[in-house]
Amino acid sequence: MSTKPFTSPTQTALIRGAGSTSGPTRSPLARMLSGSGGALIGLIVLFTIFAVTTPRFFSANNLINVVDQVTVIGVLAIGATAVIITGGIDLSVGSVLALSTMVLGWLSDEGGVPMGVAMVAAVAVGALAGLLNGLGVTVAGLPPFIATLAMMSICRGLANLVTDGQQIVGYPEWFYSLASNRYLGFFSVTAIVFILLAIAATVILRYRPAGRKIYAIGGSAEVARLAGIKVRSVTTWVYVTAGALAGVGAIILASRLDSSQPSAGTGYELDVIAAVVIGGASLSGGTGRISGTVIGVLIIGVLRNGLNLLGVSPFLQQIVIGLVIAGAVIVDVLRRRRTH
Amino acid sequence: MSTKPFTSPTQTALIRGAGSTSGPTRSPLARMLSGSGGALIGLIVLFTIFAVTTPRFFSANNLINVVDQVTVIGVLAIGATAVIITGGIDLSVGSVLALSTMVLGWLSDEGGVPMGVAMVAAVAVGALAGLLNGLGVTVAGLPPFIATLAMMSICRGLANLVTDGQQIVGYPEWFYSLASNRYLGFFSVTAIVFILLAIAATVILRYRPAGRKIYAIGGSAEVARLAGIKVRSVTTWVYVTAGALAGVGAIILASRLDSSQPSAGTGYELDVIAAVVIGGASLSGGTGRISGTVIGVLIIGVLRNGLNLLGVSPFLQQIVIGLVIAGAVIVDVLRRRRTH
Amino acid sequence: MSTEKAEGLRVRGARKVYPGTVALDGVDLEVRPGELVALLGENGAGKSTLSSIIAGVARATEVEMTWNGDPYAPADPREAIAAGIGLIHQEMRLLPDLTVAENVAVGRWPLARGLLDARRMRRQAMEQLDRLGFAGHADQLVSELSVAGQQQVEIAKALLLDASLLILDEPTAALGAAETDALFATVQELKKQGMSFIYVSHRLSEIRRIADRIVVLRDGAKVAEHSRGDVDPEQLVSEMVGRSVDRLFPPVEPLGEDAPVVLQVAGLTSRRGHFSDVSFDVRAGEVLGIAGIVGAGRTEIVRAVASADPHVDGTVSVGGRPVRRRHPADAIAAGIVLVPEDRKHQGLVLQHSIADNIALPNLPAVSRGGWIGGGPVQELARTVSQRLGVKGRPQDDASSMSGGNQQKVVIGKWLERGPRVIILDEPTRGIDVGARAAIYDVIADMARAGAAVVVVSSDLEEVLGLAHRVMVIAEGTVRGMLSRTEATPERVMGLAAV
Amino acid sequence: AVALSGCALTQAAQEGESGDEIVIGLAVANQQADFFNQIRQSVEARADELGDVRVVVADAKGDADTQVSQIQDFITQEVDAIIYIPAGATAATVPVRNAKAAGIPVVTVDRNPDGEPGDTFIATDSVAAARELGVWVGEQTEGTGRVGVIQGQIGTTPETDRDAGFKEGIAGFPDLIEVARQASNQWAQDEGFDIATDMLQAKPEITVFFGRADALALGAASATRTAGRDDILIVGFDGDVAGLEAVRDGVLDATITQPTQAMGALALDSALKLADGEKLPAEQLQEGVLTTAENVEPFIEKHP
Ligand SMILES: Nc1ncnc2c1ncn2[C@@H]1O[C@H](COP(=O)(O)OP(=O)(O)OP(=O)(O)O)[C@@H](O)[C@H]1O
Ligand SMILES: Nc1ncnc2c1ncn2[C@@H]1O[C@H](COP(=O)(O)OP(=O)(O)OP(=O)(O)O)[C@@H](O)[C@H]1O
Ligand SMILES: [Mg+2]
Ligand SMILES: [Mg+2]
Repeated sequence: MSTKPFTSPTQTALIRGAGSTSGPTRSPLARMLSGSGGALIGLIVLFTIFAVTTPRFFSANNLINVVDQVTVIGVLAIGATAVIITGGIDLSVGSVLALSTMVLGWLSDEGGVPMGVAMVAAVAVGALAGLLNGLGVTVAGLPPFIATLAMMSICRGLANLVTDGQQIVGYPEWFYSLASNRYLGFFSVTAIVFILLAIAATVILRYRPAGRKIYAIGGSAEVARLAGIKVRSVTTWVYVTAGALAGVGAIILASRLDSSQPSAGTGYELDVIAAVVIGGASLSGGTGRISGTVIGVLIIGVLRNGLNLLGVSPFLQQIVIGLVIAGAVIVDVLRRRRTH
Repeated sequence: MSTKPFTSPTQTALIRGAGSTSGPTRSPLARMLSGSGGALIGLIVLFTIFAVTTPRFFSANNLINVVDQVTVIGVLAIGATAVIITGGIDLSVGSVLALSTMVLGWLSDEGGVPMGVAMVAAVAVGALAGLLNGLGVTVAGLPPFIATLAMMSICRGLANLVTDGQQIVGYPEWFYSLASNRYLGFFSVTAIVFILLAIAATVILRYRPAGRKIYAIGGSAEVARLAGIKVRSVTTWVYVTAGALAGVGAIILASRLDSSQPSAGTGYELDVIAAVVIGGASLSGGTGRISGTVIGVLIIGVLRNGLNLLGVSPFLQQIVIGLVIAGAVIVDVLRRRRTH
Repeated sequence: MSTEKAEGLRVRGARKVYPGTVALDGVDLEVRPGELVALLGENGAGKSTLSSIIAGVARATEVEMTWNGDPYAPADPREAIAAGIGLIHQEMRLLPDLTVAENVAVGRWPLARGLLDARRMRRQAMEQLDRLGFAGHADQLVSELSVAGQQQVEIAKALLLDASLLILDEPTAALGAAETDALFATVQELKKQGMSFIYVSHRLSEIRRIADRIVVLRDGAKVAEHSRGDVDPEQLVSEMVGRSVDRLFPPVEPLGEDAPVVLQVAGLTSRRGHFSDVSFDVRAGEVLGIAGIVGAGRTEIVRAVASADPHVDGTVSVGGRPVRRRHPADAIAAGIVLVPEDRKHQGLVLQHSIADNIALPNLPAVSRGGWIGGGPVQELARTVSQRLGVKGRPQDDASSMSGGNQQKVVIGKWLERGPRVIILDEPTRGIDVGARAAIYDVIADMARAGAAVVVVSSDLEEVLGLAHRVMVIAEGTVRGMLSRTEATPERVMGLAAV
Repeated sequence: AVALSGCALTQAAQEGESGDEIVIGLAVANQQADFFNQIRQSVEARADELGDVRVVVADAKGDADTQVSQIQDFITQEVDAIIYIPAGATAATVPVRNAKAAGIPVVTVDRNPDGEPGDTFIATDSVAAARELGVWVGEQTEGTGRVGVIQGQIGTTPETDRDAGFKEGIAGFPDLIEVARQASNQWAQDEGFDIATDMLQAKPEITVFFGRADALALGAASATRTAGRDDILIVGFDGDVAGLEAVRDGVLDATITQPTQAMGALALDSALKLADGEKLPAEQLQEGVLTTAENVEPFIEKHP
């Protein structure tokens, strides 16, 4: 969306999706409220409901479970946040994750490569897929939806080809314990990786020139170009990062499942995008923040966890999840309308 | 996208996707080329490749098979074209189709309602889901991606609840023959319905005021509003139509499969959107045409059919499909760049 | 090594060919340090194209440039900025979802230990903005600013570039008198420090005030060059247009005593506080001018009259019948049409053709029994284009037209409806003299045909030249209603001042 | 490990007694698949029958990671036993490991994780059943024919087993030759339709279709009908309600009926027994029954 000085906010929001305010230079309170206020309210409401209705929900152990359960989606969502801030979208994350996890398994199992090297290779494969996404968007001029939709299909096919659709088992014990052992009494290594990545991404997006460039590009690629920003290269790097993070997600998933499956990550792209948007980002670009995304991811995770604990039937769960996604974003839209 | 006189087309296309020119009042040749030129080239290339590599491809019978195979996606894509022209997106079509087909089956089987009435009800249920999508976008101010993602989850849950996840069989013989008997020596009733709907949609989009309004809204909702167009109501109607067409798709699928399944239509949304974009529409709205969409649908259909005839494994098929989607849109982007 | 003669910018034989248009055809230009060169010309003469080539935004088909004696061929804006050449683009290029400070700092964020120094960023932005008389604050979102505020942010952004040559492409198009004065003061100060400027404007009175030299372009070629700034405007106009423009404003015909009141506005009050208790009448054949300083609330008032904004109390009636105000369609049905101030975002669907844009509010007129034919659409486009002298084929995209032609289309698309009330908000912003005269003629024609016309403009000359009466707005309230004879610039300015 | 899990078992059992009902967690691979959905329904039906047993259902929608989370949530709820129908291509070990670590017994159904088997495993012997089906096809065609195979999702255990068994079955008929195979991604009927249509186009000599699931076979039946080919023998696998009715109506010629009702009931009974501390055999394999028009009626009345 470009500058529309006298457009009523409602009307502009109407078609392209709710515009969003994300001034990174506001007072802490305003910042909190503007970035992820709606989502935060949603999360608190969910927490309260589940804490009241199911006694097992509000225990340290269960909350740590929730964190473990969202690590993979969370790591993917960090990359997706950056992509969405540029005004793009990445539908390929789930498939790229599958390809990376198969490469990890294949190299360490069949290839006899040391685990550490295989892990680096998994991330590299993810980054490569991201690079192709990025070049597709910036050089070939494909709409991000199409570039990453194509990559989604390609990577899923490749992931299956690695072992002709078979899963790979047989990771070393220490690798499995990365996701299952809880160090410091609390967090698994994988959860800590997620938390560190989220912090790093927050700092980069908010305080590093690279992050500011990403916001500028999403606000208007042309404005960014006129300001001397290398739009193509920054955009490409964002996709590369998202791909590399899918590789990290693949390692976490392999550790969590103690195996690699070519069907891994199917449908994750929609969960990830939903989390980012619930967190306050706009699909038209220029806005979004990691704190919001983390809240969005937690909303989805807490919801699934709580509904499972309540023993809600899976079919009803789908309905409730749909309603909560819509509800969380509506809260956000209303809140913004009021501030305008 | 706004006018940026000094933007290189590449740069503008970079983030939001390839912009497109679609003046409905151009010369027939320019119209053909601008609307779906890239896709048409892609389709011709595919045709040639398959005609050369597999002898059975280029037979009347097989081409009719292709038409039958694309009817459901095709009907959904007609609605999606209108939605995408408004600048929206509809992820719920597959799930709405599932809900409609379950309602159809349930009413006619369990409910003992006459088939004709059940068919009307199926379309009405689709339209109702579309109405909720539309109101979510226009009244609640949800981004279309989110409103329809929520609806996708809700309708899938409802579709499953109808029979607790069971499929429904036992349609009357005449109903089954709608999709399987080839009248006039060529087309099944369902294929004829698809063709008629495509023609009607072309005419409406191009020659009726409603169609003009849809293009204007996608081009700029604010300009359209100030020109006296009821943006909200037109947009809502577009979603209602897309939902109703999902209901029609549900009937066609039920007839084709002689049964109703709650898992029907899973993943169709991405096929449908890909078809519309391959056909030359831009996801940022304002452009797109039914002829292009039909070509996009045929590209996907011909590709699957040809690869099946060649006996290509599904894993390789996924890779090829990804490459062709990207390729077809790149051809389009390049062609537009040259005309600019 | 550079000799004194080679200081500054030299452009030789700048040529730019677009498919179907030669935008520049071998133009030479020289800018010396501490000098302000004004670039004049009709809409589409090639001013912005030349500016863009110098600033690395567009690539010339052919050009030879030197900058301080060295060959200079920027591949993109980055290289131009690095060399010390900055551009304020004619179209405002801001990030609406970011704050004022962020927008000013974009691409040049101040860092402290590798991280963004937000306080310094705000301070730097406000330092520049304060000089320009900016009314907002650093943490405001740009989307909340008025057009003038946005223009000031754009200027501040360029001032922070540390450029030694700054190209200002119509920086004052959206500014009022006070803001323009503040800008000029800043420019003079920077000139003293050795900074040079290329200045593009359609406001000839400004040129006299600040130009050191003047270059006039016509159809992509240089037609005149003056080595001083105070050239007679009439001479400049004839150089620009290629003929003499004898008069800008058509004569204002006196109103008949019995001319009926068409538009009646009573007690109009914004629930959001933009204006309160605005009442006025406009009679058939009358042109009412609305004057005021930037941010006075004029745009908000006329948008309310045209039912473009909800959240308004009070009544608007046409011919004695109250108008519903839920949707612009209500006003249009009652015969009120609005030509909005922001033609790019409110007036035109840029990626659609001229013909489609004109057809949009006229769908019934181009339909036969509910069917729209290509024929009537083209026909209507041709009629309107001829009537207003629009340059461009009906099938061309609106985005390919120059600003003046775009504005003509925005006005023209309403004419066929025969509106009873037509409201024009800043109708000639960024429009050249020739086109301006044509638009004024259209306005006078509409009034003569019995419409009630309301013209909002920050260009005082325009208001005084066109209007039967002038209503002055300040801080959202009516400060005075002056007849044509009462309305002197001094009185209007006096009432408009806060 | 045995001692440890035994000790934990009693604890779980005690918990069960202290509350008035026993809670069983049922982790379904994918409720969109009729086979899994039927097992789920029969588990629930059996629980209703018994009373005092509550079944909590979670659907992984085919994703192994989701299933790990869901079983984690079962453990948080301290369910008394878990019935685990693995999601994904093949069975993941982690859910069993986690449950065992928490002292909760696990009944695995349909697929058993390699190296980390459930306390008992309930499944049909698909290889044997598919072999029987192959032999039947050989007899029906008098040993001559051209077979088109519509595969399920490649790499999954059922696909691999059904492939192996059927191949063995037709191996005794040298003139019964497989001439085409194509895989589906979701075992879905519309996929079966399209694949069979295209196969008939590419290889009109086909006289037998084997759909690796009833849905695929039903799709093939529609395709043959649309193509006007009534000379083709079509067989499926699973014994879905729709599949059985199709066999009755002559749309399909045969299928293998998996005793889903029996498997579901057995799974619940086994879970209750394990929760009570009983020991069960490592495998409780069920017979898949070759079903043709002759013996289909009773199965339609009451699914085995
Ligand atoms: N991207 C483009 N594609 C095609 N033609 C263009 C493009 N940009 C500008 N032109 C054409 O080039 C010519 C010069 O345009 P330019 O914008 O430089 O004029 P200008 O003097 O700045 O006019 P204005 O006073 O309206 O700003 C015009 O005829 C215009 O239509
Ligand atoms: N979209 C908006 N959001 C918030 N405030 C706005 C918006 N548009 C205008 N305003 C504010 O409303 C007030 C009146 O602005 P308005 O544009 O109506 O005045 P104007 O006299 O027409 O000025 P201009 O000459 O800039 O058009 C200003 O203080 C302006 O900042
Ligand atoms: Mg210009
Ligand atoms: Mg104004």
